[in-house]
Amino acid sequence: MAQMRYREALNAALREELGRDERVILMGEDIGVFGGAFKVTDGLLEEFGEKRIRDTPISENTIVGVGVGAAMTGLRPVVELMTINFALLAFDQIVNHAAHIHYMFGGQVRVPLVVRMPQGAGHQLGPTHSHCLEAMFLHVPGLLVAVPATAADAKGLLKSAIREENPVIFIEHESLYGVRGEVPEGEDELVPFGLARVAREGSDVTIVGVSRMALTAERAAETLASEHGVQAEVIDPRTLRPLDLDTILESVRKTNHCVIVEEGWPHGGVGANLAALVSEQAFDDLDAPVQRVAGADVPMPYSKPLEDIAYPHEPQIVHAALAALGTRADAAGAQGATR
Amino acid sequence: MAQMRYREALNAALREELGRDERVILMGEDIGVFGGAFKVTDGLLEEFGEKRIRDTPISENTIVGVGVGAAMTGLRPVVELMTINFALLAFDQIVNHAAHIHYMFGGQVRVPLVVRMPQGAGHQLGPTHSHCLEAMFLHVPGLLVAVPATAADAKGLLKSAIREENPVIFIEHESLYGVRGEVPEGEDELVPFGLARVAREGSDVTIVGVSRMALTAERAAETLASEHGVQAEVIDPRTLRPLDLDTILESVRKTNHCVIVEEGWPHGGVGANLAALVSEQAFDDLDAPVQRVAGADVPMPYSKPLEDIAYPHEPQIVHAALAALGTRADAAGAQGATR
Amino acid sequence: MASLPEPDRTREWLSTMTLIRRFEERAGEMYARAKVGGFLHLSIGEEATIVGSARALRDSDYLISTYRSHGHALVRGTPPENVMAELFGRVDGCSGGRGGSMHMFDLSRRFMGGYGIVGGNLPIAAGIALSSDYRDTDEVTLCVFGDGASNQGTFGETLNLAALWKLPVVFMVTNNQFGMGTALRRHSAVTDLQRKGESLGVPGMRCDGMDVLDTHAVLAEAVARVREERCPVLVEAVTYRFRGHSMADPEQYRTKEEVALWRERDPIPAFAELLIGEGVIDEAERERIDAEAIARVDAAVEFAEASPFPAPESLYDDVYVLDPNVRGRYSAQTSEEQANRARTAAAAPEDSAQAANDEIPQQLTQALAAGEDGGETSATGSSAAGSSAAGAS
Amino acid sequence: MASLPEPDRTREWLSTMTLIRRFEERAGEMYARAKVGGFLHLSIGEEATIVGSARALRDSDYLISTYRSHGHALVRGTPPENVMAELFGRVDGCSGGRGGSMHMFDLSRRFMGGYGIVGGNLPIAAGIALSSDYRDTDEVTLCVFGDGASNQGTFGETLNLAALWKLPVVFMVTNNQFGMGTALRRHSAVTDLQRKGESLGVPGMRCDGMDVLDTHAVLAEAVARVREERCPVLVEAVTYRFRGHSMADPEQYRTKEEVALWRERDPIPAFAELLIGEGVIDEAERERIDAEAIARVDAAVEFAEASPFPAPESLYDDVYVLDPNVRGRYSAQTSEEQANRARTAAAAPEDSAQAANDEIPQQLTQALAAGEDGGETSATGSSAAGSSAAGAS
Ligand SMILES: Cc1ncc(C[n+]2csc(CCOP(=O)(O)OP(=O)(O)O)c2C)c(N)n1
Ligand SMILES: Cc1ncc(C[n+]2csc(CCOP(=O)(O)OP(=O)(O)O)c2C)c(N)n1
Ligand SMILES: [Mg+2]
Ligand SMILES: [Mg+2]
Repeated sequence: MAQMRYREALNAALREELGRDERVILMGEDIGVFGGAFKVTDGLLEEFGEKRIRDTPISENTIVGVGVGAAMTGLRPVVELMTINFALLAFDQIVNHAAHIHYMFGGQVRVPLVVRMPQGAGHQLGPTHSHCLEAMFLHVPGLLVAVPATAADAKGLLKSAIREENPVIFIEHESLYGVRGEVPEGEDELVPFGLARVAREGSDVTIVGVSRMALTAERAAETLASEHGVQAEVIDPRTLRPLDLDTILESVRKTNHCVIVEEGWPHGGVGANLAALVSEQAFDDLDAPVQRVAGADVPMPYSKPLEDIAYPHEPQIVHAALAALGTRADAAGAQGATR
Repeated sequence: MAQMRYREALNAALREELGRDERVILMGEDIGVFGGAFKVTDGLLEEFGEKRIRDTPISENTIVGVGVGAAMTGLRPVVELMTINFALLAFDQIVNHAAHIHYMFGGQVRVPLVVRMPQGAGHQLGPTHSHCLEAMFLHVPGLLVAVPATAADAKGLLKSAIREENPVIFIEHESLYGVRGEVPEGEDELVPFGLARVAREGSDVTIVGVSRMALTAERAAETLASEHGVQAEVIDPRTLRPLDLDTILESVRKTNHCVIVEEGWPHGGVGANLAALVSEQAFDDLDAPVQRVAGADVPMPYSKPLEDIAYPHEPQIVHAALAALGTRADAAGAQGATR
Repeated sequence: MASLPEPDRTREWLSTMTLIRRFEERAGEMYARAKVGGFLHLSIGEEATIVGSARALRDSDYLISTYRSHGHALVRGTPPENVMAELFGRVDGCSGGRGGSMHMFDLSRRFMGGYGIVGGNLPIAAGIALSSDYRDTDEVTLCVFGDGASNQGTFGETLNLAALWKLPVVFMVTNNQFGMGTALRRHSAVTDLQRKGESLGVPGMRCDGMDVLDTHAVLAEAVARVREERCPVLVEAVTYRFRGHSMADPEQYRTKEEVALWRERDPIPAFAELLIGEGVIDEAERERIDAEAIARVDAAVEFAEASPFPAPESLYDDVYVLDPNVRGRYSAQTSEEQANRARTAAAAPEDSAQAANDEIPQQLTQALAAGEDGGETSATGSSAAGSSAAGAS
Repeated sequence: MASLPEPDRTREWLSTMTLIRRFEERAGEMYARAKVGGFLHLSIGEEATIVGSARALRDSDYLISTYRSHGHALVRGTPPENVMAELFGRVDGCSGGRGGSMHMFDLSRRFMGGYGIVGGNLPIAAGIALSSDYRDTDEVTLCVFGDGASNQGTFGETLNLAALWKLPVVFMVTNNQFGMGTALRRHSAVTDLQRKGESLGVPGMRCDGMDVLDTHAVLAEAVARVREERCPVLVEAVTYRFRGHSMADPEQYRTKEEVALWRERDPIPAFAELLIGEGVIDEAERERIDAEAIARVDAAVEFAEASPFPAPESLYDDVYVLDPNVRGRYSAQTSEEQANRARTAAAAPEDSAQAANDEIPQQLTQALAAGEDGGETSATGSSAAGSSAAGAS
């Protein structure tokens, strides 16, 4: 185990995979000479040269499309979009092309492409620079979607993503780049897709946290334990496609209460998707409605006090968990043990 | 009341609003000389001239952006994207610009823009031409989203959309253009946003059908009544933003069972959003899990027999409704009347 | 006009142009008989552009096209049987029935696909070319698109990037005078399309797309230049679409007279007569070529008819390359039935076709060794008219 | 160089350039002191480009910019108080604290915004120009963007459309030699940026963006031509960004020597010395101008500090223009509390500012009548340095 920042873990994953497989190339705006807007690719140009670490013009849709074409012909491109907000310019290549080519050409060709980008609020970047868009990507069949929250997962999942045969949308988080964590060492320490991480065990309520919210949920769980005597089980799905729904369902079957925490917009968000799945598939096990904690349904404002209340923090999660459990208490009081 | 096709109803709405308000202009690929890929704009060039009915180059992102700029400076542009699939090229202007400008500039300026486009499968257009993307749009605060299923709603909602102060994503359906219906006559016959249509009353199960699926749900309800003695209430939300959730919740409180039918992909779809809302807000009223009927989680295949099974038809809806009710029966048997 | 190429080649060009024509005429009939669904975009009138350009390529070069690409599949050697089966939506279609007319594909012949999104194929072409260069091959990619596509954002983005990165792509704009119902001068401020890359660092050339000889000569020069200099070139092929944009086109945007005028320049009779005039073929051979094309198309229809529709159980195949070790669900459809299908699929053995593009690097080394001194190949063309229809590619 | 414009004008130009410089220097300090958050992109070094171009406009013309737009707000006359308050995220910010540095806006002065998305403002500019033409005015739109933005798809799309539709837009590419850390020759195949519109039907011009006189002269010509001919023009302003791309930029992509070389051409001292040499101002006046600018910036900081943060209850304001008759929920947030807030908002009376752009057509008719024979106006500029700070716009 080594201590490293999330950013360094990503850098290590890229370095190792570049070293391991010469089909891997990196493309993106300012990833080379500048070292990456968030320094994730720092030092890679020096180590691997211009042929493999390619600065691109500002042309998001085309950069992704170049990745698609290169992936179709034997390379394993990793495209960095500077932030997820700019991915909106590349939706055509991502959805109509990367996601569909394998299927629409009858399985003849694969698109082993990784599109990496950070999302998230918290740095006062305002309405055009703070989106969380995992929900738009997880909607699309053909894409895999990873949302690592820890340094270890950042490294292990990125390595898996690069070795994947499917196009992967790899969503990092701007606020996590500087966060340290233990990271297993070794070339082949992968984190598999489709395996949730149980960040904390507990018996009273299941809290599912997506992307950065997995960490916020963990902190909320500590507070729930220390201040309210509530043992929360915290689950980080890590990938939204494939989705380890079973781990979530098993937990809900145990706790009978569920809170889902996401940073993005609530309508049609990843939380709605998970809440729908849990409500349907653990219907008889739920003692209270699934509680969703989501970002505010607004474009992200710049002003600090507004931004602060526009995405979830620990107290909202604690509150939601207590509300979920409170419902149980009420129900127990009012209707007896039948619910 | 006049009998007209959905396509003609849209055409009438455009004609009336063009006649009524000279700030209204139309832009889009082949909407003028060609008369529109689906003939919705047929005859408008002849009637209103090139200044108001503008054929554009194939440049989706820019066409929408031109609409944004024109809307910010006093016009009321209606942009046609030939189909929703091509909107993926325009997501930046739609999300980062049209949706956010009013908010991010502190309310100083409005963007009364309508982006019209048809969605949907059924014509063997294959993976790049058959998407249903309402879920991606309803996710975004700042946008209104309309999904008319009948000729009357097509006309009434489009007129409302053009008079709206907010940007509207107006989603038509390729398979509905030829469908006839009764349409109220009169310049000011509007259908308001945010008011669901109860297409059929019933007491046993609530079926919410989105876009074309509202009609499929109505047919399924007939079958449920005639063959299974089940009285389904069919609700067409008509607009997904604003959302008339109350009408849906009231119905579910009455029927205690809910089925949601959408044509698009199931993960993070409009169905997941509605199922999450219903499950949360009518938790105590639901006797069985909300059933979702959705399109298959695949890019739409071209081949007819595959396409046919890749989006919902009547039988699946009937089946889902019976499954919902069957669960009630089971539960009643196993647990008594408490659930 | 340069002196006539060898008789075998010109004959093959005429044969292939004729095959494409007859194929598409029949496809149109099959559409009218509802054997073919969706959109059907015919390139009738554009055959000289298709054949003249594709024959400037080696087998190891790549061709990438649009939704108007039956001719491109055929000229690369995809058997008409498989192209027709694709139109019929059958398992033996060159995209397994998944893509239809707009999404033809044949990896084995380096026909890198037809794409339904206007302008969508340009970045992909640049990516393919990047890959060629990365592997130190001298492959060239020919990227074909329409006059209307030259207004799409990807055009400027991709040409700039290709010029900057010195990517070996021939961008060929098939100027058939219209983007759907919008005439060139109504959609593009600059109508001299060969110039449309100048501001992007991509030099332009033009050919008479109604003349297979001129098209071939200009494209051969362009391909040679790109192969040598490893820099992109833009070629405008001036041609005309004789038929509607797709099958449902009332063609109100042009006059019958205009169409008639262009039809007088029909590239197939023009070239046939030239070959007769030059003594390369005689009238009888011309008729034989036509009869052969018709017979081949008959066989294609028969084959397509006989080919089964994809089984319903195949609906979820190839959405993903499934990894049986993955615990999570690729697809968490809500019904048990569907969820199970997605799960079972995950456990299924790998489809061998899926390994195809992993093999490309090796394939390439071999192809290159073989192709380097082989110059242009027309073998694919004749095999297209000769070989029997294999499976889905 | 043309003969010097009237002294009042050149003095105002120097004042405004100085104000922008002092404003941004202070903004940088405030950023270091965490009074300002987010990204802060300074245009220090580019003031001649900003002032020279904007002063070629009438008040009735539109200006639209990027995320590097403090100078553009100031030059249009937005009080520094409101610009600084926006940076501080306060209610009196020119975007109500919602936009921040990257999203400045001032409808009343026809500053149509800064935009965080590279290339995002080009189509919007074309739409504004369309609207000007539709209303039969002779307004011009100046659309400013960077060298890096010229590679974005919207550049090709919008220039083609503007040329085709004959829209009155001056596209000005501020060539400050870099798109972030990527030097011009590493991101654009054609580095002679004035030529980048030729293939799109948009003629090019170039100015020395370090020289306010040359910039003004060229832009005045461009604006006059566009106003007259109702056709777009592309102007390249050659300049240099003295500071990092934003505040967190180690600047490893360029040498200190290169920066120093360009700094020798600092447009503000250069112009001040020229005016002194020509006897328009003297050294004392130069100092007074600087002192005034500093004082104005002091006042702006004071104003911003005193302005309150937006109230938490305002979070949901202006996401929508709410219609109180609507039954459905604009926002169905899951918590009761939130849902109620969204509902209540729906019932709230309309914000008067929201009526602003409905009034544009009328506004315009008036402005036009006034502006038609008014020629260029510099009044906004001096009022910027003189008026007291009004409310949020
Ligand atoms: C992005 C996108 N926008 C619009 C369409 C609809 N469409 C299909 S073909 C076409 C015209 C294209 O014209 P051109 O590029 O000249 O090619 P041609 O059809 O003439 O071969 C249009 C607008 C599309 N398929 N994709
Ligand atoms: C679509 C998009 N892609 C990337 C970015 C990140 N980004 C911000 S500024 C910038 C460089 C732009 O360079 P240029 O257009 O020359 O303008 P300058 O910053 O030099 O004024 C980049 C890449 C962005 N904001 N938007
Ligand atoms: Mg064309
Ligand atoms: Mg720049």
